[in-house]
Amino acid sequence: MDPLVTFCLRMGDTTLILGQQTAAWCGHAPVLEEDIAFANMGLDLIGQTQLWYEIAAQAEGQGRTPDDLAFFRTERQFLNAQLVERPNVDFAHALMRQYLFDAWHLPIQEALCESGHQAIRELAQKSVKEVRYHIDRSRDLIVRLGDGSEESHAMMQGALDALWPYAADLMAIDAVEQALVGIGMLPPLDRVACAFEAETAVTLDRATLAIPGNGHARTGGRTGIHTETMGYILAEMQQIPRSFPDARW
Amino acid sequence: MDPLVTFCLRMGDTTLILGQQTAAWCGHAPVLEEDIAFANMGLDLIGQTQLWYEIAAQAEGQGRTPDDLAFFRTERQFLNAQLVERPNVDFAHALMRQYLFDAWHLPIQEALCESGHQAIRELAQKSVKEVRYHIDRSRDLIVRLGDGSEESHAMMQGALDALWPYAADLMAIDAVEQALVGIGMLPPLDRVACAFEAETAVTLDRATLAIPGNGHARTGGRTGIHTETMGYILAEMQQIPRSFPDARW
Amino acid sequence: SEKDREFQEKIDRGVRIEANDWMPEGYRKTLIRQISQHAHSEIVGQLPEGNWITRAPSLQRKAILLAKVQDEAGHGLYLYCAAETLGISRDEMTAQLLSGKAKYSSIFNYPTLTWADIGAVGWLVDGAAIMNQVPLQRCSYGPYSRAMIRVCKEESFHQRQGFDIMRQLCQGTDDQKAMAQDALDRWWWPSLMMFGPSDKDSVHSEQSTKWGIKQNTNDELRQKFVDQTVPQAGWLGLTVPDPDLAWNEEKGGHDFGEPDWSEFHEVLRGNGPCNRDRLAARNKAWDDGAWYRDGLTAHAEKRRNMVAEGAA
Amino acid sequence: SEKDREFQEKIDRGVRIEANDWMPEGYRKTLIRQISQHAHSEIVGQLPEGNWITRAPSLQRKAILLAKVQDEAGHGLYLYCAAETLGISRDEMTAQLLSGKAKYSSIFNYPTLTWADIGAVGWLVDGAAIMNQVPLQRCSYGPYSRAMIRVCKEESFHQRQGFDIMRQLCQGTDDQKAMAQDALDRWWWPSLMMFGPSDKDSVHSEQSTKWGIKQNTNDELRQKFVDQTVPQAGWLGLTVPDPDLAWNEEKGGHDFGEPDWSEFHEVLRGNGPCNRDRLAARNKAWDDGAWYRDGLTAHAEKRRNMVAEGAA
Repeated sequence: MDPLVTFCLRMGDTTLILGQQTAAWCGHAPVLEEDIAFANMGLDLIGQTQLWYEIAAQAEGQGRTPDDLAFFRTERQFLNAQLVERPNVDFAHALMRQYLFDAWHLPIQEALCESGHQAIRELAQKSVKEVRYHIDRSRDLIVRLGDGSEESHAMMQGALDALWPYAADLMAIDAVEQALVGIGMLPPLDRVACAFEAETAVTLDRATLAIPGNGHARTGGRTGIHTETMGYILAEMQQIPRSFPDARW
Repeated sequence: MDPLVTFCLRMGDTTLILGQQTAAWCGHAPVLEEDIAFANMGLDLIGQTQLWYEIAAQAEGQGRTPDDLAFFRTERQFLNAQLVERPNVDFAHALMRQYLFDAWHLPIQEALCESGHQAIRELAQKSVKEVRYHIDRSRDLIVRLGDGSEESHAMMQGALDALWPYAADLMAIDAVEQALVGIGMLPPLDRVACAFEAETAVTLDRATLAIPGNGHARTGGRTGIHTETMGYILAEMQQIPRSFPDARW
Repeated sequence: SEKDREFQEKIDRGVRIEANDWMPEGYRKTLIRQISQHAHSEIVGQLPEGNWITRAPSLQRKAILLAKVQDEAGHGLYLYCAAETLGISRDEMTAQLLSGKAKYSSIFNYPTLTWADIGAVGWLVDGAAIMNQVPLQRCSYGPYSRAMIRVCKEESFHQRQGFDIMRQLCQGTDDQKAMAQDALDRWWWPSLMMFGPSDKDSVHSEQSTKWGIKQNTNDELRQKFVDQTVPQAGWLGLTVPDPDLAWNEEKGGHDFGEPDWSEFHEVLRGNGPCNRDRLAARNKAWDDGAWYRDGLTAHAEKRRNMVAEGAA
Repeated sequence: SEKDREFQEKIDRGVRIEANDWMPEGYRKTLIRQISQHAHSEIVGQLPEGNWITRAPSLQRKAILLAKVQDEAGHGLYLYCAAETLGISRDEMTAQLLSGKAKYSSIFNYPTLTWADIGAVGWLVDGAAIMNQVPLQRCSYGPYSRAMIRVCKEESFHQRQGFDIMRQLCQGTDDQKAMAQDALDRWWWPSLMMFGPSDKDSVHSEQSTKWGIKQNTNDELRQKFVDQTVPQAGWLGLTVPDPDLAWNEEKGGHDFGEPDWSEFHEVLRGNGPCNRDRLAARNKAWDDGAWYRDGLTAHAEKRRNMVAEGAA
């Protein structure tokens, strides 16, 4: 597959699956303000997904639409980072997943603002504003709940322990990205991981949360290897289009 | 639709969806013996489903297979009783759902042993042995856990309160069954509800559980009106066949 | 009393009542009941629609539905604020909802079973809600009136989106058309019930009308809704499931059948298809979120102590 | 000691050791470790396969898979019973599993990602397990030996079913064939690792062999597995993902590449793809089920008291 298509799918699949997981909290969050915030983040993420899929579909040139990409691919064809498919165990997991994602999403979008590919650059310039707002919110909550009550501290530490190993998958870079950097379509991405480390080191320290030491890196999502939760997410998400393959909605 | 087909789908959809819900406990039950028991009941229920669907498919005569009926119908075409689609909230719900189902399933299978339709009669004669074993087990557990610790009593009473209103849907009889009784294909089914009442009155009393007073009857499953949990069950169950519509497995 | 009389005169002159103005206890209570009930409806109303966010059949529809559910939560927020101006806290109102003491609109005790239900809810339920809410923009109580102006603007947008889902289905495959008709069949009567029983059977109406909280009778609004909706159904090619429905040239409106009020009262008494599930979902969200709320409180406390120490 | 010598002679004569016979502490401990680890593997092994019960693509496959997972739980039961004859309770063993102290077969720390994985697990994982288990039918400890006879019979049935899933996929659509190849690619190396590191690197082997607990070296069994499986893959039309694989006429077997033992050790140390999820699932099942176990105990207590009162 064209590296550009692969890269756009990696990005779009990641925002789509996180949007899907985020949106599932609507009506079930701990306070009304969180219902609103999660719906809002979900909305931004779905919007970004549409933009990534448009670039991918156009680069692919096989006439597939963004909806085809979302609803008619199988699990092994989805290239999202494993982090975003981790389940909605509780709201602490949802917040921590969002924060770790944001801590990667902001620097990569900032980097992409300098992409040599016009559509990607425009996408990033639009998205980066949304992402800044997201991380301001999620960073603040991580600190307040990490350094909150004994229980909220334990909940956030538990979520961090469970999710930290999956952060590596966000930063995973392979020949696909290297090829795009090589032709100037992407700026060098090394600084993204550095920015992630710096952001999380400071914030988790303020939150009195300990970064797990034995956190072996879980990767694979970027090449279509997922965790066992992924199939269920797709089953639900794709049910209607797959049940009525000839329909338009 | 031919009343015979409708009746067989009502029966087979009910055993399928319960089998699906039951099977989800494999590996997650409170003790190993329950892992085994739930797998075993699931197996019996799936087996019964196959038999009902074979009769339905044959009566329908449109070349659909049992698998077509299971995997290529939509929610509004499923005719199972709402009881069996109620979620696996906890193991108390799973046990109570099974018991209420068994308390109906035994008398209806006993009645069907006298069906004027040969295949149904044979199905019932085979199934009734399995069902007797199921209710012996589930009745025993209802009594022991209802009349167990304070906590287990509360769990079982909570499950009964939640599920009792849905029992009515099992017993619901309409023009479909009446037509089949009229032509002698089914024996009169009034005694099924009587047997259900007698069974539950005695057992729940022994279990020190109170039948909810305000239990308004929830019905509709038999005409394809379900609860909001049903769509998710089908999404998961049908995912693979719907994703690969041309494949045989 | 003299005060009551002066108050009524203000109302009659069309002067808006504001939070700090004197008002009769009954007026305050009626408004608290009505506004909090309306807020609860927005909150519970997230559930039947939220049920389809993860299953929306296109990215665009998913985004639109998310935005809608977000708006609803936002409406809940304004309305709780409006009620708070009358001297009740959001926590008190939440407790009333979770215990089952407070009501919310009965329509949300019906399940959303297919994607077409999301269309029907937007078209019919939001449509009926707007009929009820438009007059409330002129309600005598200022904060409520202003909240409703904002709510109505967004609701009419939602209604158009719901209608657009129906339009797409009705122009689609046979399966899609059948899905749309099925949704109309199931949502029609519950939507008519949203206007409440006929005014002759309604308890609070007369005083509320006098106080400028209620402007139209239930029957007037229901008639208006039917007259607006029937031609839309016709345009979609759908059949309204009412054999008594007929155009009455003389009254310049439709004649239509009577909803099943025994069903209405059953749902109101807690025996609708989803009453239990809705309250259970809200209670679970609240209980599961206790650690979150306590955590934020604990953090704020720590901050205050640090500031106090710094100041000392 | 004298007793140790007599014990070794019994073993060497091929006499089965039974539960009440004297045995060296080391023998007992080794067996407890091995049998309980095997039992835990059956229990945890329910999870990757159970993951596909609700999504099995035909009713027949669903029934077969259910029966298989049921068998596995049954194997766990016999094996716990066999271990209990050595003086450890099932609750103690369960506690060791749940705390992470006891091991289970590392293979179950890999995820089942597609339906083809259910085929591959049956074909390769059960295939490798049988290779390991067949010799254990002749194990010197009677209860374990008898349990293994029963287990092996069912396992070879499971392996055939797994192969049949693969066969159907390989005769199916292009998507299905690709799915089968992908599953083989992912399960091949982990299956080879199931035999453990080369014997020269294995700690417990020598004493276990002397005690008649272990009959073959890890490398012998691995070779046998490769030689059995490679032609099956060929028959299916699948490619074994090992560039070094080649028939060696001289040794009458296949040469093949070295598995990535650093991956093996990582998984063993708890860092495999699913270690955390597997233990979390088992712990959740146990914790969520406390009320059930306590309830049954309380009921039994009541019964005993009633009987005692009746007798008094």
